[in-house]
Amino acid sequence: MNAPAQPPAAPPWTPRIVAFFCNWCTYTAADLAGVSRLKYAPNVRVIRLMCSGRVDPQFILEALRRGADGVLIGGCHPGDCHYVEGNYKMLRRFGLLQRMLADLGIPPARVRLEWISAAEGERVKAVINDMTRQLQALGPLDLPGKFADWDAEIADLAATLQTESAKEPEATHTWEPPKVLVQPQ
Amino acid sequence: MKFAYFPGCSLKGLGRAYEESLLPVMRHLGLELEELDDWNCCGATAYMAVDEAKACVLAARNLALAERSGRDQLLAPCAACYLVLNKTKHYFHDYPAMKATIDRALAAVDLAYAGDTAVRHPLDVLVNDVGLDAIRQKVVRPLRGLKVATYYGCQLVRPYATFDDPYNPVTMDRLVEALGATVVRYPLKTKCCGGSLTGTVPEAGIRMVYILLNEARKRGADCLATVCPLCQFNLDAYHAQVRSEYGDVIVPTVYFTQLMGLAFGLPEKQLGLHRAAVPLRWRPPVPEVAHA
Amino acid sequence: MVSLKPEIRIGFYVCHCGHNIASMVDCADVAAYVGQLPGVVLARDYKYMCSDPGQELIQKDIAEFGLNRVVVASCSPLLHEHTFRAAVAAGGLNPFLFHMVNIREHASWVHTDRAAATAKAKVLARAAIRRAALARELPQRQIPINPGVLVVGGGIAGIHAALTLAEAGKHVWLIEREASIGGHMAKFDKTFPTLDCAACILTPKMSAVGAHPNITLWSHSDVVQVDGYVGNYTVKVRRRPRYVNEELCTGCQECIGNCIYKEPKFPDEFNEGLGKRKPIHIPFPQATPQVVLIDPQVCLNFKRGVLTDRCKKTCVEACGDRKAIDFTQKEETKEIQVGAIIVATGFKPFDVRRVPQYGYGTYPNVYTALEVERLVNASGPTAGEIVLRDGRRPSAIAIIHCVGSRDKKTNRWCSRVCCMYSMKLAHLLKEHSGAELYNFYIDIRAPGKGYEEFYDKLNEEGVHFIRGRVGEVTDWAMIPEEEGKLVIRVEDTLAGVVRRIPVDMVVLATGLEPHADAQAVRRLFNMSCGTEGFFLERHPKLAPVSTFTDGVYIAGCCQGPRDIPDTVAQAGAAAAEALALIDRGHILQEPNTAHVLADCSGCKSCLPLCPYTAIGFDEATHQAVINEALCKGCGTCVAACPSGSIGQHLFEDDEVFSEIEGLLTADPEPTPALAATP
Amino acid sequence: MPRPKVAFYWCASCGGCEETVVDLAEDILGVVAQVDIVLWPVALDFKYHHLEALADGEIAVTFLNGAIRSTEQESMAQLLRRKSQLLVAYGACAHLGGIPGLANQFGREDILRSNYETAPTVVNEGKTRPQAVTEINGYRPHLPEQHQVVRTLDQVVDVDYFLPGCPPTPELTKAAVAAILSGNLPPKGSVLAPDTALCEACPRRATKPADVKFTEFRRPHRHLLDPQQCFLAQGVVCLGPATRSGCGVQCPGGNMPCTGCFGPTSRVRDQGAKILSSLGANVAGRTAEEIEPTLRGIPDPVGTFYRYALPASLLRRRVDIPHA
Repeated sequence: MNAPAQPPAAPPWTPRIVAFFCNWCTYTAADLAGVSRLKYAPNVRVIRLMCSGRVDPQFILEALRRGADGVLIGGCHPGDCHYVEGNYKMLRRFGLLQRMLADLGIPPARVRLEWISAAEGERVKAVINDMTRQLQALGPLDLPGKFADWDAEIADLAATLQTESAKEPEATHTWEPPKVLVQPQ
Repeated sequence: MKFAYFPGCSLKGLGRAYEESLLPVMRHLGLELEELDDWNCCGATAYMAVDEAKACVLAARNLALAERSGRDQLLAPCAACYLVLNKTKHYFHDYPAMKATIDRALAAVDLAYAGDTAVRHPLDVLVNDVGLDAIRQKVVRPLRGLKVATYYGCQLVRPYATFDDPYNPVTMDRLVEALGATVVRYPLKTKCCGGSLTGTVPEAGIRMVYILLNEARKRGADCLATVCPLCQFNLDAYHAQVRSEYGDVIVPTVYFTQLMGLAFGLPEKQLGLHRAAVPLRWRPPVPEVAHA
Repeated sequence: MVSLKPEIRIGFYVCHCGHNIASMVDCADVAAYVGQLPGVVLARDYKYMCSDPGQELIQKDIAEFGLNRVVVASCSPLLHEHTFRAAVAAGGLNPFLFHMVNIREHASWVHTDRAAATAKAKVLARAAIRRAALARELPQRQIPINPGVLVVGGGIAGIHAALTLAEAGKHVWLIEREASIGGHMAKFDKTFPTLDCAACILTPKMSAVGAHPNITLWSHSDVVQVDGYVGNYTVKVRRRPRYVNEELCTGCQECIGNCIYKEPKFPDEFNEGLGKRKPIHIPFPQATPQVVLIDPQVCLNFKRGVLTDRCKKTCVEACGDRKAIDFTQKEETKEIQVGAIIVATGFKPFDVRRVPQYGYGTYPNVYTALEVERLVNASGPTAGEIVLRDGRRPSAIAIIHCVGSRDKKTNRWCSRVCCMYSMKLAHLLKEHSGAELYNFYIDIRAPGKGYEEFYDKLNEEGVHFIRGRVGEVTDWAMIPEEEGKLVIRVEDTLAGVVRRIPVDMVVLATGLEPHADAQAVRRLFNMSCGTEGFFLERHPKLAPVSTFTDGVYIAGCCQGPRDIPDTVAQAGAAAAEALALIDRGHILQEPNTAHVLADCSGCKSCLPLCPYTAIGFDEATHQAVINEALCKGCGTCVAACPSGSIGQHLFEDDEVFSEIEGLLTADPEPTPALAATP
Repeated sequence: MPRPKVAFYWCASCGGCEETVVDLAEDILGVVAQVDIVLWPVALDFKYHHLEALADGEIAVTFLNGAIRSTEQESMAQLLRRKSQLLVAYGACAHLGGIPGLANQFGREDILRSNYETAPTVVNEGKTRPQAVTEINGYRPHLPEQHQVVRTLDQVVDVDYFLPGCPPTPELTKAAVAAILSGNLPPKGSVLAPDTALCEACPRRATKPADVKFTEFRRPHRHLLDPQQCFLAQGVVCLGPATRSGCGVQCPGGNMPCTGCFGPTSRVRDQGAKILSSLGANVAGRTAEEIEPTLRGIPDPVGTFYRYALPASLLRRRVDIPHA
């Protein structure tokens, strides 16, 4: 590769998808897609969990907050869960989570739950491509950027007050739970 | 149930007996047909062969009109119209380029097509929506003794097998049996009727007509029942040519709606049976009045 | 942000996998990028990490550089995680301080843009590095294995597997749905290409099963429930009543001779309905077990399956002192404990009524291949004479290949055996009837030992081969010679003409399909199915008889169409896999179990969520307790604990959070030094 | 030895936290005797310049309650941070954003329009709104401006300790003051309450069966609630399992379910997501059609699960509000 003379223009924006795939069905299906050399968009980054039932809604929010434009959850088809019914538990959370996300301004298309069996490599490809297309149409979610925008009002004020020791808030700063428990006596 | 109704050119012309029998039969079963206002050519026949995109645009205008009429189902009795309208709907959904062409063309005349209207054939509606039980209840003069070869032609179940098997459709068989007639096994039920060959390469077209008529006769059919005006025309109008080539083979060809009308006891004048070159002379027996 | 403790020393390795990864991912660039991440002591790229030198490299580095975490970016962890864990353990590290990144199946093989694939590999590696920093040492747990094996299905696959295991001294329960074992092979006349008699080679094996002290054979039975896990399965088997006591019946069949029905009257399943049987019957002469059974649907002593006691019971009289006939027999459910399961449930022939254009059911002289197997069989309904349903003898016979195979409208797959069995039937039919034989084929597939030679032999015998998919079988005669015949309409694609060929008999070479209840069986054993419904092997090449459930193996046509030699080979392989498992005596359990933290508040939210009832409630401490022996590691309770008081080894919250964070911090640019390299 | 200087301040809050200080009753006298109160606007009249006159770090500890939603609150938080050795976020609003934090579901413009124009009780024909700077009779009075986003205290300045609760109980307050005065301090950043969920202390815990499956969520104002039985066993949403203990189980004691004011345990990053996960997973039903009617019993998931903790949640607020 030759170093370009000019710094290259920023590549066009493409969505970032974090996927949580269950070990037994969807992760295996993604492996099958690979073995079958199916081609799909490179926008997805897969995290392997043992079961879709392990997908803590906190993981989904964390992914969005860290800059994912969409989150894909893949589990076994209803009735096929390796752990009998972990996927039902995910399904039960999912409707409520979608409603809550909608109330917080995140459209349903950004968080998707799909049942993909170990044999459905084609479906992995189709879902990822489809979701990439949908997110492309929705545009960036960019929560880190939004957090920085929101917190600009703090930084601006600090500047006008010239409180030189004022703490600059971190762009993605949120409340972190403290580490130690205290029992009051 | 209310349907938008697309008659197409045939049902206003050579195939008017089809419309004449269809409308009273549907009305008799409580189905309302509302003829599409300002409909145009469906796009079949030569259009489709010359310029597929233009043919689809023609069909799409009718689909758009149907949507504008507020009916979600469009009834197309002519098998050719039925196929082209269905094909256009499929192309619209499957091929973005065709969708763009259609959108552009319709926009030029302030129309739009969303792609939702269901295109239905009356045979499908009668058997699968109305149901054979409801039809049986309306039969007052069962077609007892009439042997019918059901003939579906090429377009009704192919390539879109929307409501029946593409190789061995049986919907009309079940309907005709519900009317009290006997269906003869007719292996040529989806073979070509000759289509436009009767006009362009007559020796081939006439031979096809002969094969269909002859097989029906061999199997003891009193008539052929069709769903398509072109089939009816080909099988009906060329008896003389068949005779001069192959000898006399006389089998009348009727629309399935005409058989329904007969069984329902509708006035014969309404059914257009007289319009055929080789009309069906057979009439269902008048049921005996039960004496106390 | 996770603070990396100073003692974290990660070694990172990116595998080229020959060209598999290296062709689409710049491995050196990935290594250079990861090398600069906090906590990474060294980062290397290497041609084949899973090779011995690759593994030795890791071990040497652990010693030399004091590595205490190892991350390998290569193929799927489902393929090689155990390899690298073992390598790391041999190097002296706890195996669970290893983490794997999948940049082959999930990157190099599925993307087409090298820059994008490389960037993705870096991101995945970065996430793994963050996660690995949090990895904890975990103990490896061993669980003993029950040495018994369940074999489901008594066709040639199940028979061969059961005998192999029994010979090795393992106890086998062989469960068969039909009244006799033997499966489809028992119905075949001859086997291709050697034309040896199927019964002659199969029946000795059937008898061996019946007589083997290590085999418990339960026919006329179904597996209804499977619980437990590898090494420790509890299986419930329903034994349907045959109304004949298996222990007392000697197989003398005097009862059949004395049945109140003097003549056989009911369609005989074994002969595909071409022959007749009585209500009390034995499926076929060599049936195993040699025990008769009564069909309560037609026996006069029952009415629609319900006992009426209205028959004279001449069969009971004939049985006499043996008292084997028992009309009061009830369905029984038995429970057995096994360590491994072999599923060999076979196939279902394609239902030819789905292709109405071939006229099966309309024209009596259209046959399925399996019917013809019985028709040409000397012990079949016509004693091997080719007599058609209408009593005629054929002078021309058509065999239509690929019925329900290689067809988008029915089944897309090639059924693998039809070409060969069609040729076998052509040979046999010609031999038995002297008729002209026409094969209509798409391609002749004869890839086996002696198979192509068999095709040559048939050509020499004068059997006709016409290349073309048959359009229809019709009785529409166009010329006098066709009257009364079945006409094959076909495009002869070699001659380039549409032909009409009149014949007397048509044989449909039906394809092989999964059983109608394959989905239910799959769920029973917690297996996966391909989209077409055949059971899915763990790996198409390297684990062809394993499934995704440990301890459950598959053999024969339930995994996909195959011929007898391949089926037997596969059954042997499945038996060997089961033996290897059992003889190890124990299994190592993945330590991904859930555990309750000290701060559990006792809210009981987790209790109903566990499908294995692994979570109990300690009334003394008022806290949930997890029985790690029962926990299978799904993590559902972990996700649902409202106060975050349940953890999961290998999948702790902080590990997953760090992985998410690693995936999403700003995407890496190409490492500058390397990007500039020409 | 001079007595340590102590400050109390309130930002976006209801005043309830100040009440708690008063609720210390006679115990407050002991505290007052040991400290020198340099700022307590609710009780005593101090001015900004009194505060500004103090040296940096001169105040030993500041208890600040209320969320930060205006420029004045922000600058006071920063000023107090600078002047104090210890800054304690006092109460749910400073800790998690609290009830004012629910405003993060809306944009500032929506809120101002509602409050000054469209609310049914408002008569404001001129649509007058408070202005940051106005010109009146030659004077230019300044008013604080409202932020777009409601924040927890630690999203604006560095916080040493958190006292949770709406409001914190007198007992927790006393314990905290005692710990500070004695110098016996836990690690910085600690929440000064137990790290176990409320059920641990709830007298109803024993009445919860092991197999609660939700087929219906019942809302407390529409049903007569059993005074002894676990609320979840009655099908009533209770945030106790997802909420820190330490409040004295006051709401369940008053026959009302916990609404979560103490916030999550240290092991949880997002209180709402966790209780959603737990309640959701335990709903009966296997298809979306079976599950949905049950979940409809929670008509406002954000308001239910993040009643006190929306600004502290992972998403912080409704994310699609344009700033105006």
